[in-house]
Amino acid sequence: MNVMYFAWVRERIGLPQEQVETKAATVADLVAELKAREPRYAAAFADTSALRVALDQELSSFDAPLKGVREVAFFPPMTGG
Amino acid sequence: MNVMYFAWVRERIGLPQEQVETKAATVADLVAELKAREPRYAAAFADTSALRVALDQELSSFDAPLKGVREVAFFPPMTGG
Amino acid sequence: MSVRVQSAPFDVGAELQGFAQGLPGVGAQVSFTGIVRDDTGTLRHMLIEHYPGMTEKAIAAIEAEAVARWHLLDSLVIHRYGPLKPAEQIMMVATAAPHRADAFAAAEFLMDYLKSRAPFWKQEVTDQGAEWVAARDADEDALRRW
Amino acid sequence: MSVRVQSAPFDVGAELQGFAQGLPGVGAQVSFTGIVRDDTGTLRHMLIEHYPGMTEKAIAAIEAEAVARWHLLDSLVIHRYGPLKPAEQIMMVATAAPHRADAFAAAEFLMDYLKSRAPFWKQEVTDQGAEWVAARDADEDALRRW
Repeated sequence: MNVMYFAWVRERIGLPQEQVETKAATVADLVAELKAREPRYAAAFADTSALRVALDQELSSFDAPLKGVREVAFFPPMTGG
Repeated sequence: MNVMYFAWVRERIGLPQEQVETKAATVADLVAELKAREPRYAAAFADTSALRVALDQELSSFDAPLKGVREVAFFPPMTGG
Repeated sequence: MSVRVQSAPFDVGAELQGFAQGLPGVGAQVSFTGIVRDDTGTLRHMLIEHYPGMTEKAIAAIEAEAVARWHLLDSLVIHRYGPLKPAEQIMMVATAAPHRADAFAAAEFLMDYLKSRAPFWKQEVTDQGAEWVAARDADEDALRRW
Repeated sequence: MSVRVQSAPFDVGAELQGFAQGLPGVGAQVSFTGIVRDDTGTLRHMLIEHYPGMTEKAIAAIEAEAVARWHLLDSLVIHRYGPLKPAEQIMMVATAAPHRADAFAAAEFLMDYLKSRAPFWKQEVTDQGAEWVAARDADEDALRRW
């Protein structure tokens, strides 16, 4: 699964994207796995209420299932316009 | 006093403007004088609720006094924009 | 703030290019352009009559009211008169403000007031003859929200 | 309906000239342009990051929603990314409709949704360093009115 990071999430983790092998059932499970990896992930995901997630380029939620999903993206609330 | 007519008021009266000598105290008094002149005025002013009046180029009302006014304009509700 | 009442066409792009350019603090520009519609397919032209002298004053007063109500940095109103063909531009309004809410609200306010408080009258000229456009209750109602 | 996401500047005038021209029934065009403000006088540039692929999809979905809600004849969204200097144009929205109320409402709706639902992030780069712009509660609140 391709996992992407944008804005300060990208900066904290230090990567724009990476391939992740996971059996996580939901986004929250994936976040828990990533947080357990290294402090930089723990720092980026410390407060998921400050984050948004997109599954295959559609806004989604942290309790959404990951089954069939190919691309997960984490980012802060959008500030375009 | 210069009296001006616009849109269908102008068409019914048949003049864009004219000089009127009057001692009318209010717009309503002036309208009564004009209506008494000729049927075309009576037709134009038949329903003053369908008309607007401006005194010296400011929207006003039919009960406004005419003292000191140099230009009176009668016209239907505006339809610009 | 500027007002132009003219029979000549205008170029929205050129007007916007020169509008509020380089004014410090501008974050949002809104423009509105009104275009002659031909709903029945029979319109030869729309004839716009106005009251020279009062028109400019009335529009300037409406602009001053908008500036008093919102945080605006500039505004522009151009309104044409005379015969206008279908698809021709009738008028435009532009506003510039630090934030989008002010720019949008002021542009809508200017439009609502121009419709019903600036001395313009429209006449539709078709093959069947000429007819003055009646004022719409909806336009008068639109003023009440401000 | 069209969407463009690009780093290059755009010319609002040229865009509007080609927008909804000759579409039958157009009576009202509204445009919004967002411009980089430098409130503190220290901004070197605003850096706009986006999520290629998702950005276009998200904007197209927002446009489709606007078309479903209002009587729109056309819409256009252009949004830039990369470093933008103060006073540069960030983005524009244009709407065309038979009537002004639809054109205004749809343009404001598009702006409100673009602000909070299209995947763009702004970073302010000053002499003191770089800082991500925080989302404003007011922008999230703005969505509730629709």
